[in-house]
Amino acid sequence: MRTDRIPGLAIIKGMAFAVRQVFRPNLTVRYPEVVNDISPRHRGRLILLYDEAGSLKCETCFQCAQACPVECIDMGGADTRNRYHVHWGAAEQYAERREESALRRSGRPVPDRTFDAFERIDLAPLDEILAAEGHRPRRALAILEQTQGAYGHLPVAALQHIAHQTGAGYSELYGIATSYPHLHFEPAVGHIVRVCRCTGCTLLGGGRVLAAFREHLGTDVGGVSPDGAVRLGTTDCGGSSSGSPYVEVDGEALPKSSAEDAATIAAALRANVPQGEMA
Amino acid sequence: MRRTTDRRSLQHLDERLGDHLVVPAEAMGDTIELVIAPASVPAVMRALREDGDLRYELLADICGVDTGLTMQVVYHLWSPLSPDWVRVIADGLSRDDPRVPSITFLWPGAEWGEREAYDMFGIEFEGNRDLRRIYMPPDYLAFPLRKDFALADDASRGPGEGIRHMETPLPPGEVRANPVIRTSAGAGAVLGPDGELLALGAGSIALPEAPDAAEERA
Amino acid sequence: MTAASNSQAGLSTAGKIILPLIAIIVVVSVAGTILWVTGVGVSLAEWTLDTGKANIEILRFVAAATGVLLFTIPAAFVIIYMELKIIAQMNLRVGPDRTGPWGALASLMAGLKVLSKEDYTPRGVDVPVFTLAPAVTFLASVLTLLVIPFAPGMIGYEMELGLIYFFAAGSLGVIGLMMAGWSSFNKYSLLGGLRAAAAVISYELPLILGTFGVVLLAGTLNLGQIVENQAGGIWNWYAWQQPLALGIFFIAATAEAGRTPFDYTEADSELVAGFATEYSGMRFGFFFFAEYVNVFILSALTVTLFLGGYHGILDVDPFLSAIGVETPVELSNLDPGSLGPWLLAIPFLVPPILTLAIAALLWMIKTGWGFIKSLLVGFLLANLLVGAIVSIWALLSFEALMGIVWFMGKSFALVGLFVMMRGAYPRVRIDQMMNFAWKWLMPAALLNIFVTAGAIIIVTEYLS
Amino acid sequence: MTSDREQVRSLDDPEIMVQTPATIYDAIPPLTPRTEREAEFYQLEDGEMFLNLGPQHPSTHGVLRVVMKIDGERIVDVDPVLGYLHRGVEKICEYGDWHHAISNTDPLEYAASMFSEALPVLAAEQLLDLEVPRRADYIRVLAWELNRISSHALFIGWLALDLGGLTPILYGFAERDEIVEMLAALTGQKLLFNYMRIGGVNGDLNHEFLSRLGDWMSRAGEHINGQAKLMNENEIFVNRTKGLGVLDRETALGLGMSGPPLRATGVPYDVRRAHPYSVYPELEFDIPTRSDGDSYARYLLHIEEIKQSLRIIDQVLHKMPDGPVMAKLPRLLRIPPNRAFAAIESPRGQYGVYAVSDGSDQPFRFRIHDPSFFNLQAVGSLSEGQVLADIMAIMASLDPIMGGIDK
Repeated sequence: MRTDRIPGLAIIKGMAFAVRQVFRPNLTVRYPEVVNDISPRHRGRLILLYDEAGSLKCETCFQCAQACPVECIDMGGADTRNRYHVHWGAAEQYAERREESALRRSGRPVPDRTFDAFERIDLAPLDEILAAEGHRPRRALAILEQTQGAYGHLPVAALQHIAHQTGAGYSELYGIATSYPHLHFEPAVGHIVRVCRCTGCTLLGGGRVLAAFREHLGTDVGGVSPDGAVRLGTTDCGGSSSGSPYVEVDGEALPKSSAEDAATIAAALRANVPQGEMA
Repeated sequence: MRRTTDRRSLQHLDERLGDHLVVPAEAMGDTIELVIAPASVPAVMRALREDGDLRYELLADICGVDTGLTMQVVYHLWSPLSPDWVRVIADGLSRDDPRVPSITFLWPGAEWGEREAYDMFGIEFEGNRDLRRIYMPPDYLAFPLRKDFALADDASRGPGEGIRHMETPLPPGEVRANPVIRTSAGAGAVLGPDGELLALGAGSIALPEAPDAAEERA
Repeated sequence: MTAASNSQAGLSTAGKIILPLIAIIVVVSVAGTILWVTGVGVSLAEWTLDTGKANIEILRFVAAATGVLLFTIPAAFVIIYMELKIIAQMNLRVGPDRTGPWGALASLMAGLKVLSKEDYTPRGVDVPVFTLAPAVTFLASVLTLLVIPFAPGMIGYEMELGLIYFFAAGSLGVIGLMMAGWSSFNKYSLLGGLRAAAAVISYELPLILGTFGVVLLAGTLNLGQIVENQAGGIWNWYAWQQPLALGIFFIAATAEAGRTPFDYTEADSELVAGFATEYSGMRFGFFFFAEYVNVFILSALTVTLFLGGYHGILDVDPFLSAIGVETPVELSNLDPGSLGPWLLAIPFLVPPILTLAIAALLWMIKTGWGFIKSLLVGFLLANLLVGAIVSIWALLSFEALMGIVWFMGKSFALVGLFVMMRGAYPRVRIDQMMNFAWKWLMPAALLNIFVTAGAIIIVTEYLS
Repeated sequence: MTSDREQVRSLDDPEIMVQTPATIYDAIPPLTPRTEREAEFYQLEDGEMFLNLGPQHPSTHGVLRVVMKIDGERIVDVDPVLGYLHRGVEKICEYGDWHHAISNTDPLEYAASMFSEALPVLAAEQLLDLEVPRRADYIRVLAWELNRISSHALFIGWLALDLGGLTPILYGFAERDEIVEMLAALTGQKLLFNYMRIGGVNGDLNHEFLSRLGDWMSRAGEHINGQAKLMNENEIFVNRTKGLGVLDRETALGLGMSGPPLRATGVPYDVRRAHPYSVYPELEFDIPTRSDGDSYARYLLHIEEIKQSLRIIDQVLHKMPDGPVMAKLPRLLRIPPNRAFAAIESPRGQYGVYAVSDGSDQPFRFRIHDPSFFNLQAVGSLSEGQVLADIMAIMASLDPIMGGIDK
């Protein structure tokens, strides 16, 4: 039988040693007050140089990004007409694409196999939207909303085209698209009912309204009713729920909604009655 | 570079494995190189490992190589008796269906090495209990380290081809038809339309073809 | 998209808060004056007083429970700060030093951060059990403080079976751990919960058997009484009569509190975060507090049972009577007249001397403050100090003040020992731990009981 | 040759995520087992369950996923899944020239990057049959041994951290920071030094490096002795590691292991002595080995190796010749067609590279043999029947670096 020896002297010696360390000077360097001296040969500093006129010396010619052996330089630049348009990022693993735009020549994107699988969409309306927004990545949300208006939903090919044109990363746009409830990837379905779940509305009975919708629409939050007519979603009323839980059908708010008329709304939507006649 | 000092193990290897060798054993600097046909891999490796005065019991490395013409599997062994490596090259695997017997029955540790060679080159190791992809996702179709797997990203085309010539833009939807395939047949080798070798270029390292590979090609 | 906003929403946030308050104040004051004028208020007050006097016991229990609950929060903050600082010093690090002087507010900031984080309920979780688990764990560990005597008069609730109540309430905590582990839809927390169940039961036995020796000696389960028996100097503490029991109790206490080297439930390098993997926000805060309150409670119980509770090392009374101050020092019988001329000196000399002393101290220990600034802070601290001493003295009799000081000192010393063990030791494997409990701690505890019982029989029967 | 792309969707294809929201309860159908081992592993008897020691776990030393079949706390079978950190370094090295290979292999074994960047350098020199100036060789050995000590200090810290001890990791980092700041004075970087060049080293020893080295040598290994004092005889640590993950000579050789795990089983295989390179033949130091091959032996071995490295540094400082630090090399390096296998003794074992050149200035094939790739295989056989907590101790004692394993 393997008996464990009663923990003897070594444990107490270990503790004594550790306690003696308490009285030794600490090694941490308090960074903002005390700055460690950097050796003259330090190669860790990435500095963009300014010329004597005070403007940036770099003219985004990408020579450094191309020459970097480990391809760790990710650069973006604006051309003379100040459109954010040229971008050079590290190639991802093996077969990923990278936009070829050396020497500020608007090269064709190398065809990218991972996106071949999506159905082609007509990019004309999307190009108008992009031209209207001036290809500025800061306007990404406006572009996405107008694209949803034009196509009814956000096709992945459209997202890729926006990413290519404005230079914002695909994953960035995907992030923006998925973080707003009113933007969705699935092709448009009849109507969308959204119930607010903030604390105010829940106290005012939002939970019962949502339960009623779940039961009448036969689906949970985020799903589509069995006959495919209505999608149930949640939203946030931003504190403006005055007196009754905030319910929104296809974007317009419904005044004074309660659990009972949730049933009528659901039935009406399923029968595809236009919004006007609803209670 | 250290010259191979002990001639003794060179002769010993020659007469011990003579029949399997395609080319007589050759001392390249600090390594003794044996080129064998894929079929005789188990016999040669067992001999190298179990022979009393060879005792190459440590498997230093196992890897696949795609020379553009044939596939190779290269084993490096070390024995406590002599400081030199022994490099066993199983050459002449066809590029469409590369097959070689596995050596996991001698070294269980070769399992992952063979899985990596399969994952990167598509070399089938018969007898390996667990031959599946080790690095790439399970549903990945291509074999990345093969020479015909050109990186779609043009920036990765090496500076080797001299000054980087301007890319003529392709019309949209076009894919570069015949990406430059570098083979061990040396720069300037003449390749047929689907990559089969017509003439060796200068400075080729293409190994003399294994006997059976030659008839199979003829 | 913007909903119609009604009048109440038009106010600014401050408006939303102050408006209802004003309304409440107006209503209360009007109702109060009416009641007082018509005489109904007076009878109402008398009625409440009578019912209060009738069941004083319940009121006392409720007051004690809230007092204990409120005490554990600052105690937990102090212990967390001690842990951060002591382990940092052991690692040759500085530890927290940005929030407050020497990082004193670090644990408070951690508490606020945990409060502000969203406590997220992942999908697939058994919601009622998931939300109740932290409450069970925290309350189980807090309620055990009711029976611990802090000072001669100050005990939450004087129970005859104090020790049994303590272990009963204490072992509820493990149910909270299992609830957490079982209900969060995560294999790691399941393992953490199961480990908690298996290990705590196998360490509860030596913990309880370890205290039998003291109970036999003290002859009672009432913790207040046990501490009373250890009055006098350090030599009649039970630790000297029960050394083996102290060792067993301490080791079992580390396992009960889940502290390194028995850090099995929340073994971060194996089970990610053990049972608390899926918890965030204040729910995790409750588990975090429960662990540290557990550490304090177990060290407090060790002090109560073995180290003489609120009794000091030396009995102060003989010395006091030697220098003419008869004990216990009641504020009433302290005759200021007897001081004579010195009476004038006190209000004029003591404050400046104290201020200068503290200012010099602050100025010397390189806090980088100028002399004037340290003078100011010195004055402030001096007043605080004097105020505190006088007020405590006034409130309590002399030995109650000393009682609290001794009890807190010993308890926090033991907590420091727990913290240092966390810094210095690796973690014991779970089966080694169980093996150790059943094969070493249990026989030792039983042997201790047997020996103590035998000793008592011999002493009472043959020697006296 | 690659099959054309019919409608097979890759798992990380955004379209899949959008269309099929997986509800929490219907398990994603497992891939059909493709090999005999996979079929045998994905069979669950009653009472067993799969537990993912997932890619994101506090003690997997990087991005490694170990699918464990556990029965309660006891591990029945283990299947490590690699590839989460695979960057295709070998493919990228084939597309950069020989000098690029140095920067590409630098981040492979990032805890001791002086060794991983020496691979392309030694390979190219062997292919070119190039004679490196002796001073450059001595500086290389100095840099290697310093980096070995800093890597071993980290190993001891990680082993203690995986067993729950909080203090040794800080002492390990204290020792490592001193060494790494010294190397930063020499090479300019703290983690990925990028200091080796084909034909020599990037810069000669400068005053700041020598002065820091001088005052460090006086208290070299002081923090590591602190770690040893805290852990060597500590019963809790000894019980957790002694007799755990025992490897005998045959299985270790069979698995192709190298480095401390192999030497702990008694095989004195150290590339510095087995296949001498650089100036190691002129230095005398011995190769510590143990015989019982468990985690505790591997831990003690690391401490003895640190003492040997200190001995080597002393000798190198005394014998340091003067002269140039770089050999003459053409700007555009085209290596004639050749094959070479260059190996180096890194803190984790035999780190080798099989380089094939074809006359152009790009490597034709650049195969990297990483020691922890083969050492990690031992986790499979060692952890059957152990408790869940033990697999941490076993993996920590094998000291895997995922950057090198996944290449």
